[in-house]
Amino acid sequence: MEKTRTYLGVEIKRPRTAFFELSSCEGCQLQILNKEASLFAFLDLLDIVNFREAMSNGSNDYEIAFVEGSVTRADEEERLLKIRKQAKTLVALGSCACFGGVNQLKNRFNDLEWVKKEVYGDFPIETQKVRPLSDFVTVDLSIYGCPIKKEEVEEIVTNLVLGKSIDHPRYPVCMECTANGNICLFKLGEPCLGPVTRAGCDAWCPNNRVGCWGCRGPADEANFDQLQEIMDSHNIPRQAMLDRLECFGGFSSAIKNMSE
Amino acid sequence: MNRLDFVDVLPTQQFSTRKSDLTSFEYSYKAEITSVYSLTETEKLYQIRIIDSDQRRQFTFKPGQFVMLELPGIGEGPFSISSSPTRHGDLELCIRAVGNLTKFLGRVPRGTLVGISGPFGTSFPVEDMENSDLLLIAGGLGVVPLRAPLFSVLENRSRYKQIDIIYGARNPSELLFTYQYQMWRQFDINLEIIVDQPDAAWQGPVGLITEILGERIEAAGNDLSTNTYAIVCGPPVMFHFVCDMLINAGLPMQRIFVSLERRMHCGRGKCCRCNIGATYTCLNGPVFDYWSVLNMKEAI
Amino acid sequence: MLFKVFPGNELETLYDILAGHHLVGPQLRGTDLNGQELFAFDYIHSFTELRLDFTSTVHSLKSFILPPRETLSSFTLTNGDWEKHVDLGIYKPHVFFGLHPCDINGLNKLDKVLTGPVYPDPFYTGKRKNMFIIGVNCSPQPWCFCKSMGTDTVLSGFDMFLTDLGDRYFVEIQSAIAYDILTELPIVDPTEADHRRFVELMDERNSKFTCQVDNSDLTKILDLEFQSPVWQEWGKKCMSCGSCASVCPTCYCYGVKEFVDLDLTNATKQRQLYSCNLIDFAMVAGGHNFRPDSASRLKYRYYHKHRGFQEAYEEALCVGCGRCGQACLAGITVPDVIDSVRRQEVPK
Amino acid sequence: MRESINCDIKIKHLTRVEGHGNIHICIKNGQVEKASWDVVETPRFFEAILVGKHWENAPVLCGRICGICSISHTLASIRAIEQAFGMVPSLQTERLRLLLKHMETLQSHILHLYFLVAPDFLGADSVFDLIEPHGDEVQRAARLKLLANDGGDLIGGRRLHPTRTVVGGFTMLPDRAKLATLGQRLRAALPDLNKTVDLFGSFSIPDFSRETEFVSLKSEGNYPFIGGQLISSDGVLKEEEEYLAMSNEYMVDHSTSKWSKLSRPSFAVGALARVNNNFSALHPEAQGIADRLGLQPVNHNPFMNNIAQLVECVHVVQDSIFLIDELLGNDWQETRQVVTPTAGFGTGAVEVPRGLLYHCYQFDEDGRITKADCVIPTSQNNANIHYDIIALAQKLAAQCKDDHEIRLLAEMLVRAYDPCISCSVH
Ligand SMILES: Cc1cc2nc3c(=O)[nH]c(=O)nc-3n(C[C@H](O)[C@H](O)[C@H](O)COP(=O)(O)OP(=O)(O)OC[C@H]3O[C@@H](n4cnc5c(N)ncnc54)[C@H](O)[C@@H]3O)c2cc1C
Ligand code: SF4
Ligand code: SF4
Ligand code: SF4
Repeated sequence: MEKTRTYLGVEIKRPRTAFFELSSCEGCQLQILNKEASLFAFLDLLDIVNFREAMSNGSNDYEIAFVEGSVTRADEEERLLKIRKQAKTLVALGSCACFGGVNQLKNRFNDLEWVKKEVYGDFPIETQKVRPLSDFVTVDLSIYGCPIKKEEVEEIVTNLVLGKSIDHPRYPVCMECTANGNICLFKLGEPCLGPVTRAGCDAWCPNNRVGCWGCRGPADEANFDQLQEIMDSHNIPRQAMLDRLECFGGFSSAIKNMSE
Repeated sequence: MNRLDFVDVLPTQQFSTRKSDLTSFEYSYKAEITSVYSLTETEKLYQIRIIDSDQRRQFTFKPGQFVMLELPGIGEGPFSISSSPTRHGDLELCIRAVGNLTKFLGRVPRGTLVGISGPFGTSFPVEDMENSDLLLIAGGLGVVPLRAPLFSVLENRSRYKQIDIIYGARNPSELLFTYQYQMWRQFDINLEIIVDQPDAAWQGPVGLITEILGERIEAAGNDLSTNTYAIVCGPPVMFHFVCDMLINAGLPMQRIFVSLERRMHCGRGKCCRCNIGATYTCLNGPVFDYWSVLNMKEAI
Repeated sequence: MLFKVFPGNELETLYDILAGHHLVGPQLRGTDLNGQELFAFDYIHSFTELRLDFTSTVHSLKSFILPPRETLSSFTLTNGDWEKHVDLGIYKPHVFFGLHPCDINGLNKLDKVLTGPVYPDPFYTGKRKNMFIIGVNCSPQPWCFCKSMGTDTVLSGFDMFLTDLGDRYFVEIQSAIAYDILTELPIVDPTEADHRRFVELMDERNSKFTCQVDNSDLTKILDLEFQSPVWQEWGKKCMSCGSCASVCPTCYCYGVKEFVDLDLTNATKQRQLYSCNLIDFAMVAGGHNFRPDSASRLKYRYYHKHRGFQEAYEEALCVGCGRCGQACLAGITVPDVIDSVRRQEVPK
Repeated sequence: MRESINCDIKIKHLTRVEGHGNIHICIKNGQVEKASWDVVETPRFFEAILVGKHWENAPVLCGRICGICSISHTLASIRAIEQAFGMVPSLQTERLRLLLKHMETLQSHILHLYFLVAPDFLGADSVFDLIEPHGDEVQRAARLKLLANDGGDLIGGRRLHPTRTVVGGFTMLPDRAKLATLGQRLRAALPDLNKTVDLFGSFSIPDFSRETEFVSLKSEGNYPFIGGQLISSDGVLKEEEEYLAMSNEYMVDHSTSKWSKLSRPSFAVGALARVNNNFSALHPEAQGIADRLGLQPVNHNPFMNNIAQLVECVHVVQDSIFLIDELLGNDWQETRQVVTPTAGFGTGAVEVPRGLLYHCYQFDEDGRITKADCVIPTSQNNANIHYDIIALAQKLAAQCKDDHEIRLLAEMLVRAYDPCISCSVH
């Protein structure tokens, strides 16, 4: 039975929604099932017709597709194209889908054969360079984060259902971190990518006294030259900074520019 | 032990329109969208009526002022009042769907309740302009804030001398208020419309506003130094060209009025988003004379 | 103003009298890499937590009076109609125990904009009216340039102000409530020796200011140097992160966000403090950005604080606490910037 | 009843499990022609990714092996590093880590039992379909899960991919008042757990068993979760760093996940293995529940893994209450030790919700990883699942069950193992 709801006189439909996963830890889908206190209200907004991790007999008639994970094999590429064909709105869910995620760290080895051998020996295994969804299809909406933040997903989904525009913060994590009254981790001798990473996580890591690892990718105007200077002046090894920048894939083009 | 007494700043009064009153900050009039007309693909004209009759009677505004319109949970934004100041509390807003709030507004049906606060800002000094020639110059959506002073002037047509409206749009389909041109002309107004990208049916002039303005200035003997006022509304790029021409023709800067646009979150001189220096577009503007504009960095 | 003196060990009595209220004061938060203590204003639960000898807090006390996020109104929606509710979010007076002159001056400056005369902000005013402020004298830090801004002393905006004379406190009393509370302490009139000790201490403090800003003719210079290339240099450093505005006691810009609850029957409107350094600060509908590059935004921050505000209120919107410079990872400090604009040279 | 059955069941991307796996059962004239469990998940090559990375990257990266048991991966990674660098965590750190782990175990088991398993017993496709007819149960599951997740947030900073747990200790300690509240909430959750026991007690667990070797950590008085010796029900005993001799991974051609064997062609890890091997170390309450639900060591019915998880839920809640009391009984100590990297290797063996997990890293003198190995419980179980499927198919073929029932039971069997496939193909 479909309830029809309205908001300010505008009819609000429950969009038929599917969740899919490519190569990932499936943590972002798990986050969807978290925040139990509001889970039922959340589920009420969407008509979930396909969610393999949680349900059998999924349907392939959906309007919104949330796709978690990155593409690492030809069959995933095919699946993704199929999903794109069906979905009106394709949402990249989490950093793997948006940037390749931790998976793309294997791309840093030029020799894919070595990578295979290191893990599987001589056993034949199929894999390709890890790439984000946007390398293959048009992504209508990105939800950043490793993991995604349920609060943010709730807001985005509500806006999606209402037809409100979805604007990610353009500014870096520092803004949220300082707003939370944290003491900057650089003062405590820890590296942090807050100055260049897109906000929206409410400074999740710095709030816990852990420097940002940049899981949400770059802010709209990320000043990498200055970041490098800040790291240098705090005696943080270049490699430690690069480790963080390359961790989730969001900064791959920035790293390319930096090493040039 | 409680040594300190609690001071409540909002005692009992629920509503007030006095500018300096603390209660006026977050309070708004509830108003109903009584009709919606589509003017073009992206612009709609909304008639809005303040529900409470006392509030409606009290609501007065001056031409050029704006209101903050709020859709609960969706957004709030500044919109110029585009109707006659003599029609209390029955407002017309012409709104282009560009973003979150305005696109949602494009979907709401007649009868929807909205929040209105204001009026805010400075106005065009139409009384000062009496006994003079008027040049009303609008580009694109700029015709919207121009309509309120135009109504005021039309209602007192005899007090003004020659009135010219020069209105430019990108293409004929973007022209607003086409149904009113006839009526304006009946008031002995020179209405010149120019488009940049004509369609097959277009018969009028083609080009930029400045071309028509050039002709008009020429007709005035290249001298606007006496007895002319200009009101200029449009996108920031337009201001430079138009105002420079007017100044070159001798029109004193303090007789050129423009309406500026900025992002606004409060309309009350608090959020700082509309600031130019410490000048608030919402309090000290949106209507400025051109001298003030030149004195503000990055104003246009 | 009334001056009194009370014995140093009676401070705790003063604390005890006020402890029944929400009490905010300087607290130790940690130490930085160089072993320097870092302080924050926070709720105090016991007298020992209160560190009146603090250097300066990393963040200003803004979060208590102009919180980074604040709900302005909420809505309940039913069948096409809606009801708007406004809750100013103050329930109890707060005691602020241990504000430095710059902190109090910062509030006084905010008052100019936020408490009137046009559209006073009731959220701010409500909290402001319910503050009981105990000021305390400070010892200048290397980054403090309040003396240049004329905010090293404070004349109003507090209830009482303490100066530690060694074994006793010299107290300036500015409100009847403060006087009333102090009568529970063994207060006495200051003696001639107390006066001299006070003046000595003030001289000593004055001599400790090392950081300065030349403000003379600054409004004009800022205007004249609007196109100066130094701004580009600073712009290259700035990360557009907004930390400077976050920690600043006088920055008050904000943005508004509207939220709809998951059940679509409740909505809220929230303000979030913003910063003019953030990339989309001056973006308007249609995507036009009046200040698209970091240089123009950084310049705007100075322009607003040291020219625009000066023009409007005959004082700068800056108390010289140096917090923004301390918070800025790029090392952009007010004295350096202003100096560079004067000298047309950016320090390396 | 039919005389002899024919069927060809192919289940692609089995639902309500983590990751991607296929079941194939082909029966001709009552004879099982083929029965298999194939893991088709795409590998992500974590072991290669780690090579060349500085030690501090390992816990951050390895947590991302699995979203459900990210806390365990992080802890295993931390333990491997600490073992390599010769660090001994303080008692306080150990307690906090164990408490954090308990929160994950509780959340994972509850998620599995209610969201993934219960729909089968209640005849539904998903937990979403249970919301209306079984509102109480779903709400109860949500309550328990919320409690566990809140605990994870409080101690780890984040319920998945925790932030505060680092090599040497914690970056931040939980607020003491909140920790006390967590303790109260855990006590208050006991009735919900009892009702869960009632619910699962009312299900009829399929009658199937196949003699199996069970591998787990060895108890030293306490029910083991983090580090220690390795033991099997067939009598094998190894040290933590001899894990390779316990896991014996190898590749098979129909699976991207590795397989394992020990004394027999396959073995099992997980809740059932732990309960079987360390029954006496369970909290008495948990032992009582096990008795009530008919779980006695050594039990060889893989479907009883669900029950073993439930028994563990009771154990971890009881133990968490105890740990919180211990933590609150002492003042906070130093939170974090300084890390001094040295060349060498270290192993971290951790009992995670789905079984025994090993991380092992080799470091150079700068603390850079030169070789990494992660052995995941599900890959140790895969072979066992496979042989169980064969045995189950044979049994059902002999009983002439219909397609639908074979399909359902095969699915339920795999689900009972709670496989974490993306984890196993990391
Ligand atoms: C005095 C005054 C009078 C006005 N009068 C009228 C009028 O009569 N009619 C009229 O149609 N308009 C008028 N405007 C403009 C109108 O106020 C805006 O178009 C309207 O507020 C846009 O709101 P929105 O929510 O629809 O757009 P938004 O959603 O705010 O989007 C507008 C643009 O802003 C940008 N943007 C949005 N969100 C973000 C974000 N989070 N970060 C960065 N950038 C973002 C985008 O580029 C987008 O294109 C007036 C403005 C002023 C100041
Ligand atoms: S801790 Fe990180 S995010 Fe926070 S202010 Fe410092 S650099 Fe920015
Ligand atoms: S602080 Fe950085 S790494 Fe942490 S959640 Fe936010 S963006 Fe991701
Ligand atoms: S001046 Fe410094 S603190 Fe301010 S926005 Fe720029 S980099 Fe950030």
